[in-house]
Amino acid sequence: MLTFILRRLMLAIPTLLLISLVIFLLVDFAPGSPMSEIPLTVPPEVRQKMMAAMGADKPVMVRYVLWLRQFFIVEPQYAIDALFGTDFAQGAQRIISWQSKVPVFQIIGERLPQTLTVVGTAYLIGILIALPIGIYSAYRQYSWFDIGGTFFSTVGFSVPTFFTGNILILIFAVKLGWFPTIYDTNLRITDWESLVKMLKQMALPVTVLALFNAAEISRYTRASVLENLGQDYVRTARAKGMPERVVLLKHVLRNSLIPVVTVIALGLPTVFGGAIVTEQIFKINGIGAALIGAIHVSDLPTVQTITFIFAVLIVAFNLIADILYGILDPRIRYD
Amino acid sequence: MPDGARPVLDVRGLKTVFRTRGGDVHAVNDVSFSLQKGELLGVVGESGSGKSVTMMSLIGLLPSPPADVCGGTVMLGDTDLLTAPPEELRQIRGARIGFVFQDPMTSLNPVFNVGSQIMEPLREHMGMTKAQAEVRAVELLELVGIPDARRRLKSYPHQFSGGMRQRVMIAIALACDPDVLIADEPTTALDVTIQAQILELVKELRQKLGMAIIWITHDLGVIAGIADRVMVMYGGQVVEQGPVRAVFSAPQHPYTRALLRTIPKLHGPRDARLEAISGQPPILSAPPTSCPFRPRCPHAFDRCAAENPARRAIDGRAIGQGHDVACHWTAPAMQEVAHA
Amino acid sequence: MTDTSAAPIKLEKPRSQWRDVWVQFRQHKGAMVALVLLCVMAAFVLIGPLIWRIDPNFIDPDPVKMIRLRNKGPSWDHPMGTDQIGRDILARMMFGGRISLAVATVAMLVAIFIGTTVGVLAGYFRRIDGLLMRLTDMFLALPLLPLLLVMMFLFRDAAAKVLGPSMGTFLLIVLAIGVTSWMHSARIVRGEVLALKEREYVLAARSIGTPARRIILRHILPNVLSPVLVAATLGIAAAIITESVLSFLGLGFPPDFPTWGRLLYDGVDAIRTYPERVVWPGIAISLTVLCVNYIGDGLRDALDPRIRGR
Amino acid sequence: MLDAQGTAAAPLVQVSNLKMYFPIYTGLLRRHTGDVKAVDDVSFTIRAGETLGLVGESGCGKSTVGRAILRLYEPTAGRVVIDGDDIPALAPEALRKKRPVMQMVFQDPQASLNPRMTVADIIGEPLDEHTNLTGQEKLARIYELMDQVGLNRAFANRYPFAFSGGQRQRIGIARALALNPRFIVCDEPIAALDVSIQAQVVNLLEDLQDRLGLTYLFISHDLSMVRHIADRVAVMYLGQIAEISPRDDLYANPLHPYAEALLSAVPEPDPNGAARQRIILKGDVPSPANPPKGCNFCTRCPKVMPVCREIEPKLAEAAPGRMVACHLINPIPSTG
Amino acid sequence: ERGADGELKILYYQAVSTLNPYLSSGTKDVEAGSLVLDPLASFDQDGNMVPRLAVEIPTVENGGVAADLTSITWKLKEGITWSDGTPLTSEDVKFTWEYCTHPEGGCAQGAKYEGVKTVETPDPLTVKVVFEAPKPYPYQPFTGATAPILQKAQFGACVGAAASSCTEQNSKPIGTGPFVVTDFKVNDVITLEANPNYRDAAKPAFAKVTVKGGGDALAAASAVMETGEFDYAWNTQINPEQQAQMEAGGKGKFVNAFGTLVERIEINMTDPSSDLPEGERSTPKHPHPIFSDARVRQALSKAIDRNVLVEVGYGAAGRPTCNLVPAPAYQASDNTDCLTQDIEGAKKLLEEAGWVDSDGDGIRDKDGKKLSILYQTSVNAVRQDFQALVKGWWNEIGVEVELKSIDPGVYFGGDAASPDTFQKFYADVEMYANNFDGTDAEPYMSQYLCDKIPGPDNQWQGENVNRFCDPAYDALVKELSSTVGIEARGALVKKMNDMLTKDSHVIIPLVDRGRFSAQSNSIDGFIMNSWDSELWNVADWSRVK
Ligand SMILES: Nc1ncnc2c1ncn2[C@@H]1O[C@H](COP(=O)(O)OP(=O)(O)OP(=O)(O)O)[C@@H](O)[C@H]1O
Ligand SMILES: Nc1ncnc2c1ncn2[C@@H]1O[C@H](COP(=O)(O)OP(=O)(O)OP(=O)(O)O)[C@@H](O)[C@H]1O
Ligand SMILES: [Mg+2]
Ligand SMILES: [Mg+2]
Repeated sequence: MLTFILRRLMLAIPTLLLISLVIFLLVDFAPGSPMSEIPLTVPPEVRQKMMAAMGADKPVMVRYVLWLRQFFIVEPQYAIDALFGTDFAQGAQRIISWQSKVPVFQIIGERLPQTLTVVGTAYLIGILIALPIGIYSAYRQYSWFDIGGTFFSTVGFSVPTFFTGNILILIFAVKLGWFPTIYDTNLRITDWESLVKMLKQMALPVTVLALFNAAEISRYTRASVLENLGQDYVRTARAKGMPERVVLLKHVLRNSLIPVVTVIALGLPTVFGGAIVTEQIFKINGIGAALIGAIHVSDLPTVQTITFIFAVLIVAFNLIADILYGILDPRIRYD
Repeated sequence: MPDGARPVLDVRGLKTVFRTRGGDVHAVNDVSFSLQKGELLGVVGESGSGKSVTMMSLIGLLPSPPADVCGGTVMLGDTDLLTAPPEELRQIRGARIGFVFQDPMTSLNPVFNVGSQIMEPLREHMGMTKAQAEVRAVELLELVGIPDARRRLKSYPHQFSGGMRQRVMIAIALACDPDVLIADEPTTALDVTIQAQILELVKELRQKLGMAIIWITHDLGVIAGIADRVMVMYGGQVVEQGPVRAVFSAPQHPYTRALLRTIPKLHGPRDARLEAISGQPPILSAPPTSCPFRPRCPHAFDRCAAENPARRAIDGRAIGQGHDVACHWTAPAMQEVAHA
Repeated sequence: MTDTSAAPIKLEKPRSQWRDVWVQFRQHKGAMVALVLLCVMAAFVLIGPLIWRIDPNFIDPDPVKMIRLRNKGPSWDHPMGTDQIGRDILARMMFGGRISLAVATVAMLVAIFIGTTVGVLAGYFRRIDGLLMRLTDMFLALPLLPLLLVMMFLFRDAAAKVLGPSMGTFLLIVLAIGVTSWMHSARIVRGEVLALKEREYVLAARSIGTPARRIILRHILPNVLSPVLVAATLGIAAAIITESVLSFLGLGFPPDFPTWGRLLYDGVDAIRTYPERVVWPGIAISLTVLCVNYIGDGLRDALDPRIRGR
Repeated sequence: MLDAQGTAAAPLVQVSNLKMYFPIYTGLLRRHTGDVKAVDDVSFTIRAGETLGLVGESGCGKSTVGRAILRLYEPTAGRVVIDGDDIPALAPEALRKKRPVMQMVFQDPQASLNPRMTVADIIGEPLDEHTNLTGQEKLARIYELMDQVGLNRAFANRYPFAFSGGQRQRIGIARALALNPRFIVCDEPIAALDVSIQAQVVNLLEDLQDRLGLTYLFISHDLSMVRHIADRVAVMYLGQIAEISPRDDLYANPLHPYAEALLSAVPEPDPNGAARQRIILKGDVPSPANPPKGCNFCTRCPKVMPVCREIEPKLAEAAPGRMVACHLINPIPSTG
Repeated sequence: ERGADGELKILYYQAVSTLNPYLSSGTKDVEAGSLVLDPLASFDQDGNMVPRLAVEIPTVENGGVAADLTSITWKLKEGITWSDGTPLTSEDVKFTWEYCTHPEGGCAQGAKYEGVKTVETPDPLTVKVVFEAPKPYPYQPFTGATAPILQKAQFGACVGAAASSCTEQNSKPIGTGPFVVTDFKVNDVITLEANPNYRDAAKPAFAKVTVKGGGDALAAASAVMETGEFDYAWNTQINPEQQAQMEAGGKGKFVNAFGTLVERIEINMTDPSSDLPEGERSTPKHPHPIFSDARVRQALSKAIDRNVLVEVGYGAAGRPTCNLVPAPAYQASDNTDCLTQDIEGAKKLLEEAGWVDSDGDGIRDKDGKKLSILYQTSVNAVRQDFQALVKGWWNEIGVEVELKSIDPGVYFGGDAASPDTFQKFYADVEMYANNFDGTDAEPYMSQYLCDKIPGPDNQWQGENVNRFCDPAYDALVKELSSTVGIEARGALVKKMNDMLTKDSHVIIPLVDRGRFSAQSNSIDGFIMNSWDSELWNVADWSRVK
């Protein structure tokens, strides 16, 4: 198992390097420039100078190597410094956003909490909704519950979040005034009241995302449970006289969850990556919103760094999914 | 009950129909048999003849829908299993009737260790504590001949070979000292040498524990080796039933005879050519009005088309007690098929 | 063998096979309802404009009339109402449906084609498996937006020159969506192929001397059909939405080309004032996806001879 | 046909020192650290028109032998000469050309037929690959083959699921026959079939052999069936051949203890024969990745001797026409 | 009383990315910066200059501006301290100039300090700005929210290349303004509190300010007007129906003020044909085959109904205009000719120009060439509506129109490698809006000089996007640069404005777009300003009791 993990990690290094290069070239090559937000009143010479000050006029390979150095050497040093109060970094230049002139990792640090709370909660709730629905509709295949569930999840897939999100805002925030429309990222939970506030502002985005996630996961769960219900060991369990509850929730579920858990694990990077559309609709200003904003203004260091971290997460969770598979399923051995 | 004691299990007129989209499948038609304490009943018949469906109908293991057990009685002691409430039936399964399935590779849950799977019925039916169940599980594993039982409790099914898994299955079935053990082709998936081990084990256990056993198989050789009585099924019906020796030495039904002839022998003169049963198995889309074996039967005559034969006794004893057959044709003297 | 005995069987062959599929398909109630609905939808977008002859971009040149015609609710003249500059929404829905359905179908086909190809190659040929799967990882990790921007930027003019502006854009959009959405089907297909490859009938084909190419075409591909169908149905939905996002970003069709996705986007903008405007495209998209989903289910069953035989 | 009879005595298939190892890679660098020795140094010959039975427990390498002979696996070592050509040494195109000579019938008739192809397509596939027949001619040949294996021509457009196991196996046989092969590997062709149908298939195989002069390698674990069909029988254990003997000799008097145990374990449908002495082997077959030292049957052998755990017995002629690999039968020269 | 009114919640839907206006001149950043930083003088709602840190506005009359126009001397108010308690001195002012003019600093406001030779500090409260040449308009440096004073003590180490890595300084600048930053989350939210050392002891009324970002104009408007979550939302540009609906909510009101932002169609005077070799497309080498005739340009302008455009797109936030410079009054031309649509007149003009529909397909042609044009703009709902409407009118006069919309990041990004920037202008006509900083139009008008035409030589960075080139115009620009006196300068600007619009129609102005923001009814003291930061008088805001 350990060698399996190490091996995969080793393979991941060249993959990630390649991915980082491709992303860099891609983002650099994309039309658009960091100057697009600068008002037209600013004359061209000044714009030129601003570009030069950011180093944006250097050849792309030079910038890539610089970024690599900053990402893999300088930023970890800063991280260590911050943790242990050391001074390895010695003021070396960090990865700085072209748009805001703030270190990209600081932006990520500011953005992560809200993304994790909202998207993470939504993911969790989505799973919690999806599992019972998936299990029950498989158990009662072709029942009304199942037909309804299938319909619900298909619609869940096909209706975009910008649609559901706006409708929810219109009804529950504007018309009914139950929830705020704008997410307060400064809110700290200190007492009962702020907790209620927090829950209120999370309610709508979490609902939208949870519905979307639930739709997807419930499909997988249903398929998986269906497949396992037909297995011989289910018959064995019944022949042993186990109650249906035990048969379904112990024997079938444990087996069915193996593929579902990997699907869930593979979806987890999106929790960190944020839900771009939903974050925008509910003004959550999480990672997703940061990324899309940075793309719009061609803030290359930010786009590159966030995307690359995302790529790392995808590769990592691919590995984690494989490992989980091995842990959950005793039949699978890695060596 | 003219003969012997009261049977542990008594099945009368069992009927099972699968209601499918493509129409009904009459998988089991009017099957009756009984099982005495300590007796081993072998059930043979070609694939699809309804052996498994019959046994699973008894204890409500068939998924419903599509299965519909629509007739008959199944008396286990004083309880009619077909009318018993589901909860009571569940209490009987695993406790009074043990089941061993064909494929040891898939019949054990791959993600739980063997110990917990053995302990499950113990705790469910016998109300044992975890510790008690564990002690008993070790006993059971030792009983079925798995060495180093205590350590093996923690093993997962995939860490066992096929033969060992089948032993585990048997251990599970035996866990609560059932009155009846039903084994549905328990050795078909195994190698001959392993099969021999299992057969030996069953013989031994039967002597030790004295339970009644129903043993389903394709393999007439296995039946010959271990069974007291044999029941031959064809097209969802019992076509012949009787003591093993009687049936093997004087088969009455043309199907039984054909079956015995298709099998090449390991010893004795080699046949130049095997005898095959030509034709197709019956389609069970309607309750038979004629003999289901008629299209393949060398002895078929008019009556076979007009009337589905009822079981009739050969040796004068009651149906299900002695040797009986469901055939209009009367077999000639027995030396014709007897083994030389 | 004489002709007389061969002929009737030969005659029977093509007909019976497809009729079987059709017969089985007809038994799937959901699929049949979906098929009828989808046909209605297709008729709506294809034949509709022949009957409802209002130009989707027609704005009354007379400003006074135009102002009066803006933001109208449903009426006999405009069954679905008009938009903020007085264009007929019914006509726009019809015209937009043509583009959306065409883009979605073709883009989905492109994605499925790439995904299946990569998946089959990776699953069948061990040697390139690692490479292709890392490639898939890479595409999963790539940021979609810059990728699309770059594609459009690089090829828009060239495509427009060769194929004309609308065909060029169409092709590019379809390719862009296809190229960025094949990864999931590739993974699924690969897994399936890994299992299929070990089936005895593939071994049998090898023992006959069938080359890999034909083994893939004849024995592997038809049997990965069902996961591919599932991916395809999901792909249609995704493609419609992606197209709308592209249009929204100015990467799609020219701004005067209505598409369902764009109408939906515009409708969401006007959701407070004219909520009905978001409903039409919303229903159209969801209904299409639902229909495709059910048809996919039915087709999967119908194409499988085992299920068909029951 | 005449040809086949003319060379009846000469070996059609000559397998020498065939090894088929499946490599095991472990560790960080995927280093080759061991092998599953599925087939370890197997040699035998089959004369034209003869049937060689190959028996043994599951996992002992029977299928692997069959597949390696036909080069469906790339053998690790050894020569397989079929009809004059060394199969493992052939270039891909030459191998393809050679394929019609040697064919295979598979164990699971369900799994070996593509569920989405019609019977005509399945039987026609080899014709597509190796002949340039027109559609008419091809169809004619397909019908001819269907007649040969006893399938009704009207079934040509049906799909495999619509057939019984025996019929499916006939389709598989028809496919194997399509190119007029001389040698067919039958890999447990009856194992998945119902007893009442097994006989049909075996009879068919025998008929075809008589008519077409075919040569069979008949792999099976059903010893009574092998007794019925084979001329000579090879008993395999854990990747190696324990004994090769003419059929009657083997069944009357198995020399190798494993062959003896195997034969005794077969249940006989004769309730009177129950008195027969059974040899019940203890334990399970060891893993081919880690075979025991010395004789690989030594872990289960009822007659094991100390020497068996040390030295691997070689296959040697023990009686005319009988080859056995056992220290009991071939006492090793004391010099070692 | 300072801090008595609790928290003020402000919404800038385009989130604030830095508080240092010298590093980003994005309006949102500049305006947020104005909560903290002060210039020497700013502009009031009428465009008049009002002193802020300075005692008074220097003029030639009061001696503050040298008679030869080569220098201007500002006097700082006494006793002003930075929020950290240290006194503001002329050294800080001088430092600000040094900071922004450092060649490696990438200062976004470099244009404000153009022509400044040196800044002298004769005493701690006196600043003398010396110009290289006489400056008829010497008020550019240190005025308006775009050029506030930075604290030398804080930014001393952030000059030049170090400017962008001074994260702490850029996000929490120490200022003289009414508020002090306590927390800054990039592109998200800024928290500020009242400056304890603010020069007016009674102000600001609010103890705390939150400036939140994210969402879009509609959501921003809704947050003030419908849900009341915020007190003020910037730039709530939404369509008129929605304006009406939201105002009905009664929680707040929209406020607008008109400045110099004009939505216009620019006409390409050069040939953008893709058949031309790269590097010659849209360059003066090839005049535009259709638009070289002024009558065609005029016809296009005549066919447009600007009133409809305003009604559809802007409502109260816009008004139709025929001028490039719509304000302030002293330099705005009074041309209103174009305000009534004249389809017939447009047709006649085209006919005169020889464009007739000879093949009856509804599209005019001349010499076998169709009157067909490509019309591009950025992606934006209102602009797309405008495109559709204008296309309709132009179709009506027999002009075929192909539309194209481009992602704003690309369109306005100025990336020389992209074919889709507005400077490259690979289209026949294009639409966007532009304005100028402050009240003086001189730099704005000089954009249309011949030598400012974008082209391969200057990496397509010129500002003369329509490639208008007229020596007479160039001469006027030169004259303006040496003309003193508001009236005279105004007259010149009017003349130039007319040359570009009324006379030549190379620019077709459409809508004079005001600033349009939403204000909660509970806020008092807000005065909308289109010449400076909208938050220019935030110190005077208070909560309605
Ligand atoms: N779920 C089902 N739906 C419809 N028909 C069924 C179903 N299960 C079983 N059958 C039918 O019932 C009949 C009896 O099946 P059963 O499994 O009892 O046969 P069997 O004798 O056990 O055969 P085998 O030896 O292959 O196990 C068969 O014809 C089968 O097709
Ligand atoms: N592709 C493979 N990779 C690794 N090991 C293999 C492979 N194929 C077969 N083996 C191993 O080789 C050994 C022999 O397998 P083989 O299939 O030849 O056995 P068999 O005698 O045909 O058994 P059965 O009766 O079950 O068909 C087994 O231990 C098996 O696990
Ligand atoms: Mg069965
Ligand atoms: Mg095998």
